[in-house]
Amino acid sequence: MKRYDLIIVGAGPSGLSAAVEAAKRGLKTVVFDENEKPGGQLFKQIHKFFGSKEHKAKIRGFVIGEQLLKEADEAGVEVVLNATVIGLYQDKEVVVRIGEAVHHYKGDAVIIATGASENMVTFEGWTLPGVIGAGAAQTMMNLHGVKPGNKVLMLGSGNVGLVVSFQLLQCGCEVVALVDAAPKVGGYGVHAAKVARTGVPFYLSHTIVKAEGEECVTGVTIAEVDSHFRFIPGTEKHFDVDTICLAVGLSPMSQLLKMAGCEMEDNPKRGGQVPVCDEYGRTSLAGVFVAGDVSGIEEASSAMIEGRMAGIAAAEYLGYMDKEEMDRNLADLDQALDGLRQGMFAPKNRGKDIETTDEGIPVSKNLLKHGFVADEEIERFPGVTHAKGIHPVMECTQNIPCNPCQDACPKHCIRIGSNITALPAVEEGSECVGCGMCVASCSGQAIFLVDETYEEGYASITIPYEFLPLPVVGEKGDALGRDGSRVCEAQIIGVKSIPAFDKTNLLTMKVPAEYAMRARFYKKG
Amino acid sequence: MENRIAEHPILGVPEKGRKVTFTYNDRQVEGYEGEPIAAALKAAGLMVHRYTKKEHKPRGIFCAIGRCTDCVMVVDGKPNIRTCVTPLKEGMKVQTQYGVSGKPFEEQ
Amino acid sequence: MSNCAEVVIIGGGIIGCATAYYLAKKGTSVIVLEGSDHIGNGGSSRNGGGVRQSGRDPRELPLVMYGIQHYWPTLSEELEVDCEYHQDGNLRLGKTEKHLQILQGLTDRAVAVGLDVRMIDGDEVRAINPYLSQEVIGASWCPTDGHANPLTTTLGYYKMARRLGVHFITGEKVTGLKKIKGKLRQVITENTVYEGETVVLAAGLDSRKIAASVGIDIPMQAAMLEALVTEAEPHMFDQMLGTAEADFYGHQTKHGSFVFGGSSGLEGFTKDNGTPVTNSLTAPCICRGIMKYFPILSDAKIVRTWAGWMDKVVDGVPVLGNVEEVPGLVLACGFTGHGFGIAPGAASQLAELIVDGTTHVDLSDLRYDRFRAKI
Amino acid sequence: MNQINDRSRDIGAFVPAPDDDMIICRCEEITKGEIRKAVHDGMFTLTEIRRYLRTGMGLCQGQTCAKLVKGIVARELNISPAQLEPATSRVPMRPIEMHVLANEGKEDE
Repeated sequence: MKRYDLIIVGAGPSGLSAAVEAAKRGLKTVVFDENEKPGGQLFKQIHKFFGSKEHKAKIRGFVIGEQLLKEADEAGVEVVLNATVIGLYQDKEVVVRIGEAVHHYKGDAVIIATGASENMVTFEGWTLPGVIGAGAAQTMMNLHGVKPGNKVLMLGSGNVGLVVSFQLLQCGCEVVALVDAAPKVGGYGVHAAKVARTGVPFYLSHTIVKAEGEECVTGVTIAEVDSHFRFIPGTEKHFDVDTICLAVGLSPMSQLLKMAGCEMEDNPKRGGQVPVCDEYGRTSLAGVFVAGDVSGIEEASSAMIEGRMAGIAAAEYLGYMDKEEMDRNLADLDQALDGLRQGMFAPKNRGKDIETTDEGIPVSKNLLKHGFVADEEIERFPGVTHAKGIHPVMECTQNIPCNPCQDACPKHCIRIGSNITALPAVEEGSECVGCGMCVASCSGQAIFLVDETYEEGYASITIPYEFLPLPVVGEKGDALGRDGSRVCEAQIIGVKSIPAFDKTNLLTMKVPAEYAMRARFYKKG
Repeated sequence: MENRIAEHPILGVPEKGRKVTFTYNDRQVEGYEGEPIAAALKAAGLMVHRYTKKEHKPRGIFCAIGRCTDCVMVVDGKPNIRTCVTPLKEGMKVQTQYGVSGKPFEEQ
Repeated sequence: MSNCAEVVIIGGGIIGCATAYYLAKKGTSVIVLEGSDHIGNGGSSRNGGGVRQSGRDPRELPLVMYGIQHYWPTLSEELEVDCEYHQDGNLRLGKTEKHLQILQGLTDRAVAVGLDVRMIDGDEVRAINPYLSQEVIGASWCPTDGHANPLTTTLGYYKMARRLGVHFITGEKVTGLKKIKGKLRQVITENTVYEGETVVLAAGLDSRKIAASVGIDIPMQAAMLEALVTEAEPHMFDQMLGTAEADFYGHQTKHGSFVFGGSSGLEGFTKDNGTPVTNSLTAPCICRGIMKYFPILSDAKIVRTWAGWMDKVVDGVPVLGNVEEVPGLVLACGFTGHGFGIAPGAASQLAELIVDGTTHVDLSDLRYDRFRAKI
Repeated sequence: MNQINDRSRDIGAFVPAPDDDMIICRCEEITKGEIRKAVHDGMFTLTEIRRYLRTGMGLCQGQTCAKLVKGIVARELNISPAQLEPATSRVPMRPIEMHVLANEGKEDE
């Protein structure tokens, strides 16, 4: 039987990362993936990632995917696509369907990096065509260039629901509402804010009563729920939609491990049925490792680090490095992973009610309830200041592990400090030149350049803009507030798109001065 | 094809294979070679892939990655083909699936 | 709840559940102890669903015939569950002259016990089942054989027995038996002790170890069997199928899927890691076997494969009935991979034996003390 | 891991609910009411539910409904879903045509 040092199942962020580390140490490594294209979900992630440099922050997911593939290729990893692993048998035998045959392989070590599958919820009509998973929407629009629908209702306010809503808007769909049964927005506030400011209404403490339609979805009714998630009669709201998108969480896809006889546990904190494993992915079966979402739902950024860890642990297991070297390698990765697992959304804070930021500032209640920071709340955050002339306004109000803005400014106007989750603040005495690098580098699209004294009676506001068609200088339209409602007329006075912005265009609009701190989006009139 | 994204602000103009024609039941439909059958149907606004065996209810795309198997259809005479992961080819014969058959229930 | 009952049954498979049901119907109080977490977790849920007389050893044939005459046809109504029983015959297929000789031998022995079974040629076979390939040159044909759904049947017996007040406890592993004043009385588990006037040992393979605690040995050992199921297909045929060489056996279910069991030839020596784990070589081998007989199924998709340990007795038939040396002990084990179809017959007779002291079918050929050296 | 499970313990009577006709297992079209009734018929484990009703036995092999069924059964038994062991995962992880499974690749391929 053909034998490899290391067989990896899944060519997503964690699997490829593991392969790179292992192959670099000399392990004969193969990666099997059932999909036609490698990279897993990275190729559907078109937004810029959070984190810091070592986490590939401000790089778009699909670009990270391309980089990983190149790394794997250079390290000599064999990546086999359209290769469906149908079973993990005794003695680490992996049976793979490739084309019209099944092949048997043995690995001295095996890393399972199969990722996650989507959770679903039930409601009347949930089986109708037009009710789809958020992953399906991403696949259709970002991989196949097909709009998932024209009028869409999104259920789920976690990061997936928020990010996919934004992607739907980007490909030209109308998102009629973002709904979640929870009383608070589950995902990052900045993701919510960039959706809300385009005019998408958020309905927290609401869920779907029924999908309507005979042959396919033609409408949806939602209603408010009480604290026990029971519908409150009389609160029903109807929307005409052709698509209902479900983004209600992920579950580890751990079936191969269960089949192989790994000790498993049901761990709600990790998203469901997961193998019992240590921090480097070692399972109860000697030589079988796990990495990424299959061992607990997190972000692609952490999956990549976990993958590297498992790759290194496998190299040590097979004698390709000694324990000392492994410990040294792992220590660096530990630190990187730890960096990502900080802040309000850290795994340890899941389910907790956080009232104030690390800086002691009360969090925005409006952001949690409606998806945007209210005008009267915004001024209390350290990134929001007033200055003469052009200056950055950073509407970053939650402690999340992300700091590209700090490095983006050539004039060092922005300070986060060594604590990656600290809120960005304006460095006193620094001088903004209005280059816009911070605006384009902010993965949360939460930085704006504001010149409150642009012209007599007028302010200029530079916003990140990732939609088509791109407005042209001189055109007039509406400036929208953080809540997506019209605040005033706006005129486009600048459109800037340079390669360094990586497709985040900078739109500068002129608005009456009194709206300088309220206008945050532009809509063609 | 109104459901196609002509140009995407981040991804640009989608890369597609050559244009091909296939049949959906008795109808000629255009799509691009190599894309999933389901994507071509979706682009053409065709939502119903099959009717279920017990309750005869319509189903369509649900997960789009080959897991849920809701999007199965009869393709070139074979039932239960996951259209979301089956590449489109010129001249393919794609039929609505009724239960496990290409024949409507009243003819089964 | 009390740890005492008139009868304690060890093993919550179809034999245990069905015996409990027939006992409860006679008004007997019963406790059923199942070592695993699930009812019917051994062969009861892992077999191919055959309800078959042909091909059986003449010693157990009367028992299965009794069940087919008296219980199977009305079992769905009785258990209030769809047992999916089909009595549409069994074809045991042959492709070579040697196969036909094997089939002839089996047929002759069954006819001698009064079973309606006969040899038919290839064309007759295809008249019954037009999907079979031309390679098939003959078969034994038993029109009163059939198949059923082992999952719903087993759980149906459980459901009805439970409804009649039988006390089931799962996850209760029996470690031994104990005689009190010369009569078997106690069943000792990892957690507690149960008491009964009669103890029925229906724990499949585990029965050997348990029986050893009262000095009884049943010469049986583990052998692994595997099976697979396809996606639903349009309805094709209703017969139960087997082959002379046992390449595969199975049927199309009501659901439309095909359930086939089979072997790779390696299972006699399968590594035992404690749980039934499929061997990577077996399912492909079963598929190749099936495709020779049914080329039309080559595009059918396999959705699941599974394995199970069978309790294989040295002479291939179960051990049933009282043990005089250990008064109070009733054995019901060693069904050797064909315990499903025979279960209603066997269980009903055990219930008669325990309550009435006599049975409609003579069980004496299946006694525990039948085993002899070859010379 | 085996756990003592008394199948005669009182879980209350089956009470019909308005959403009993909601499809839970999309492949096999099994409803919430059928699942809840099965629990009251004694099917206390996900494996038994699966064998009794066919939930998760269809084409997708429970990829979509496993967690939903688990939640329903747990609620009916008044226990936490984490206490219910999921049904066994079995080969193949994706449906595979008989002629493909039968065709074992050669070593050098």
